[in-house]
Amino acid sequence: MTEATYLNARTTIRSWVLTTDHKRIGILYLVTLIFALVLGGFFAMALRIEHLTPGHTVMTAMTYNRSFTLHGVIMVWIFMIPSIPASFGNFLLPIMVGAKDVAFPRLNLLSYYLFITGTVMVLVSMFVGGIDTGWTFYPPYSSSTPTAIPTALLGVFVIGFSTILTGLNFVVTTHTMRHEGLGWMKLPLFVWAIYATSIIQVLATPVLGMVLLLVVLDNSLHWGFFDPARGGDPVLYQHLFWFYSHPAVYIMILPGMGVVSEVVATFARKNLYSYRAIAYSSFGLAFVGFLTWGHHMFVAGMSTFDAGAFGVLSMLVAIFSAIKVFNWTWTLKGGAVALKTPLLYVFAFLFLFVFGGMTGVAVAAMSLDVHWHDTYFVVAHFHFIMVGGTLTAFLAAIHYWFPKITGRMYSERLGLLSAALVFAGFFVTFFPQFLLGNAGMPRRYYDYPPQFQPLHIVSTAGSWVLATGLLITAIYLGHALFRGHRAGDNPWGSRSFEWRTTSPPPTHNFHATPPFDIDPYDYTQPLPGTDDDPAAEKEAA
Amino acid sequence: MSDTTVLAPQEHFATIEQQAHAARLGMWVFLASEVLLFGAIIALFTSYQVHYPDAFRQGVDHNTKLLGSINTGVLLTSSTAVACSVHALRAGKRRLAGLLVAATIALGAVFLVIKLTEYAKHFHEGIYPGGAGSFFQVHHARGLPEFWTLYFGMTGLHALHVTIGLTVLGVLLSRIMRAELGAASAHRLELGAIYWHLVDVIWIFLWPLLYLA
Amino acid sequence: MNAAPISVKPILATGGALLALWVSSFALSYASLGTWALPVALAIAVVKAVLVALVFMELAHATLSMKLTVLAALALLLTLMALMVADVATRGT
Amino acid sequence: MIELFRRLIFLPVGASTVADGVDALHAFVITATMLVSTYVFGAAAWFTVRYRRKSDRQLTRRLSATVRHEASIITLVLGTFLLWWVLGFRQYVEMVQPPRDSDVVYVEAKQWMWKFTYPDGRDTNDVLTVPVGRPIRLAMTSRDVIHSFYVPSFRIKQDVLPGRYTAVWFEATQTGTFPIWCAEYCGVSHSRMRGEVVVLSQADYALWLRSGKGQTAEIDCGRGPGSCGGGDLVAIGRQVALRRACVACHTLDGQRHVGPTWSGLYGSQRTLADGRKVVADDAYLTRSMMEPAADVVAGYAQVMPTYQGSLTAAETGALVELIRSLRDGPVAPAGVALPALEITTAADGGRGP
Repeated sequence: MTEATYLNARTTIRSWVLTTDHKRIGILYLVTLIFALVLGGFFAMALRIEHLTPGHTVMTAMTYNRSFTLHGVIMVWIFMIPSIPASFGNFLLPIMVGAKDVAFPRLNLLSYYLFITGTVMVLVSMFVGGIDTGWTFYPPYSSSTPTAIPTALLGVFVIGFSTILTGLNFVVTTHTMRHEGLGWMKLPLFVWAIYATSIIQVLATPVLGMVLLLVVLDNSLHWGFFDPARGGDPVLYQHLFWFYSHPAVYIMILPGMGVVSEVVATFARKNLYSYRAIAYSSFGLAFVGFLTWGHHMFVAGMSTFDAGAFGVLSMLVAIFSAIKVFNWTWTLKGGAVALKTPLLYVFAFLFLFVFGGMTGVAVAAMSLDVHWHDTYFVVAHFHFIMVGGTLTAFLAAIHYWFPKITGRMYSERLGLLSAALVFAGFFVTFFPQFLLGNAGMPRRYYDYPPQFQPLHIVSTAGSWVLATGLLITAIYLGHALFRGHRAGDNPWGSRSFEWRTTSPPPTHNFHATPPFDIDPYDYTQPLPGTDDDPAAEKEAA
Repeated sequence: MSDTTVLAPQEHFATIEQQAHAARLGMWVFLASEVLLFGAIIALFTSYQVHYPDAFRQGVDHNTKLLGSINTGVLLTSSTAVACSVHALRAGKRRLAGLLVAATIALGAVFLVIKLTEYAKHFHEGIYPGGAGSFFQVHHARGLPEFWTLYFGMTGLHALHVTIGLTVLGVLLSRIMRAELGAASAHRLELGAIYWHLVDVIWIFLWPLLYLA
Repeated sequence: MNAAPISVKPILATGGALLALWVSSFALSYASLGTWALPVALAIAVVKAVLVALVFMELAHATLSMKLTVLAALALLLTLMALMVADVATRGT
Repeated sequence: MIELFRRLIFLPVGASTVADGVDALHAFVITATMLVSTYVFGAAAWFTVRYRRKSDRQLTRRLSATVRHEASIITLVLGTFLLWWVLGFRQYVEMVQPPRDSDVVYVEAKQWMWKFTYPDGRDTNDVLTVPVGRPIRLAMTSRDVIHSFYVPSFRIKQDVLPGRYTAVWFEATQTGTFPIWCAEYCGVSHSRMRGEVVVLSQADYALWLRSGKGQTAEIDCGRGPGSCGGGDLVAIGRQVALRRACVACHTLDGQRHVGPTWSGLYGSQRTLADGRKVVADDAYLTRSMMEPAADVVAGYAQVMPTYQGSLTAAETGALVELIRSLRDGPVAPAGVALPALEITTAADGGRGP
């Protein structure tokens, strides 16, 4: 007899596309996100191939410019920003707080369809002229280029609306839907991470929405909010844009940090070295992250006073990431560490994120930024954070919660192999880009002087290894989806709340009211009623 | 009156109190988001004001101060009316609550009519967004086009919010008249009222920035 | 949770206060305050906004989470404005 | 040592006075990054091996951070970061403040070329010729979108904005040719917007100055670009002042008129209408042309229109040079009669001398 799960409760297409079940909406997001990742990845590969030789390789300058813009827009707004919160956050947050659903299930569905609408608008812009501004849409270029700016920017605006509604839903759910007896200090750290992310989503995204609207008005009606000929100041656009887009980096990385906290504790079978430090530092990142946007503008013509202020504030925000990294690493000490696929991805995360984060601090050291700004050094730095951080955490999450979501298990050997390939491929792709940046190669260059070619070839070769790793992942996960052996309810032996119900969970998440009075990271004693229980062990024997 | 109807919560909530609390917090979080939306354009306005103090003074001096000020009074009164209507509905005085919401809607409509009158006056004078129009061939102060563009942007966005608020209040009014809202479900009206108050608060700041000083 | 005010009096009193502040703000705009005109007008606006928020929007009776939401939004808004204006104001030096 | 480091991480030669300091900080920061990454990964790897799992039901002892442990890590890390900021900020301030005695070259960026205008009135496209060992300040503006002036070998970069003048300076320490790249995306040919700085020895530079290479400034004196003829920037400035009717309000001989006189203006301290005091340097003068309302001198009415968009970088440069030439009071008009107060003459002065 098969158990009733959210997957087999109703199986019509209608029951999926009009579902208000947070788990199914999470799955809808996951499928859409993987589509976005593939599309953004396609452009990335095309860009890398173009750079095999200086000048024309496979595409014209205009195609190149549109491709890197689409790569950026798709990866940032259609993949990174919603990635972990919209998929795993949706699926897990209500379960982790012991609720039947998010606070506003219909709003949740609306949010998904807004996301789809925005995505379609961005993709349509590809066919009605494309956009060639880069994902930062700086005026006056963006307000004068004849390409499809209004379509694309309104698309991003709509996606922003979806982000706000998702964040709002999570904030309210965390506040009002927690199970009785589940205090803030007992919440899984993933919930803290998603909650802090949601705060940024709700408070930063409207600023982006506003400034994009102004650029659309500048571009289509020539209102000139940022047009120097009418007295406008393009640097003010950059202020407003980065007021959103710097915190957006934390929208991308914080949920990944939540994943890391969960995975590290589970595979070390140990309490986190400091729960409070990790929880509070999420808030630290969320709030101090709002004060540092100006470090994107050190050479933009900002005042020296402001530049100095943003420089020192940027140093403060880095400390919160450092606290987390330190605490994760020391969690392993005295644990019972099993190097499974999710943990291997987390190790990749740790290394790449430390490297990416430290080079981030380096670019906030102001005189160095003057040389590095808008070069491949910056490109390498933020890919270390976004791919090495967020994408790696996303892959860790997929592997960690795969049995939770599907009830099945993938091949561990292929998992470890592809994780190693992804790590190696990533490193070979992006490490040379630091060196290119040192040498002075500016970003968004279609053509480049021949002395940079060897490094570009290495980088392109790395991108193929990375793609191979991801392709293998797709194949064995696809296989496991239908053919994988049954995983059992709690294959990792985790103490966290989402594993206290069946895998996959039933429609209303719990068959019986689970106990929410324990510490989700307590591995000091056996867990009653599970495989861990000595009594159960005896019975099995 | 049928205000004693006990409302059942939606199935994923344990109690109606939990549901009302969630709805209220949700509205506040949404308003926080709205504050930042308006905050972005106000921050832009303030920056340009610091950059072009003289042009912005000229702009303010030229603006239709009397009409803008009357509109402030209209919105303040409407806010008071809708606050009273929430109070009345909680006390079970559905009819009074309905009347007060109707008054709020009427005042909101007056606000929009006055706002449109102002726009008509500006257009007549040759003031259009983007520094277009005959006005700017006579008045050259650098930064003046930005004042008027931002003026249209800010008041236009605000007028859009007034319109949304009026729609929400209209729906609530019809539900009060059909006795679908009563003392037990007063929090629904309360949410609409909170939104209306926010629209009022934003105007409270736009008024001095654009009309007074 | 929101404990609803029992009497309608605070609402009416607040409405009266708002209109009084409105009139005074309008009148003050004719006094030649020079550079102080805008700060004074904005200070009155802040008082009005606080009254509306505390009494009409019942923030005074709201939960801590709601108050913190408002505070967070205001703190970030002020940060945005302060650092943006600081750039424009200190650029010449 | 620093040369080895440069070669190791692909840095170009350091050919300006700021390069060595920046590269030293670079070395410090990158070494620390490498060490910390290795340390974190090493620790994780060691714990993974040392505490590997022995049984799937293995229990672990609770092990928590002490406040002292957390605090010491925070202090150490934050201390390092703040030290980087202090070092970086000091260098940054040095990089954005040109020495007082620097030579000025006017730069106009447009899609997709760089145009340099020298004090002697010459124009060159895409090639900037400078002497070694002299501080050079670039006053830069853009004609269309944002560009960014980047010379990797000098470790300098500055965005070039339409509607505004931004400045960057450098002092080359070795002769040679160094590439200039545009670092801010500016359209389809962004990657081809390249130029070069040619650094000559002082002697070669003097020769270059005399050779008259480059074109005469393409300043429009009413009969198309270049119609102002030759001559140095001061002479061109006089013609611009006539043609643009600057002299309708500003005198060159020290008399007060609608606007302040230009005589003795340069380098003097001005008291503004709002009480601020500023020194009338190049930045102030260009700003006053573009945004007359920004700094109104006390005692004068704000009636000047903006010249934003109507003056090219070269014309602005010429005017500033003219005003600079008058810093010690009026000089006898050379070649061009300057009818200081007669507006009618100024208006048809456009037809040339």
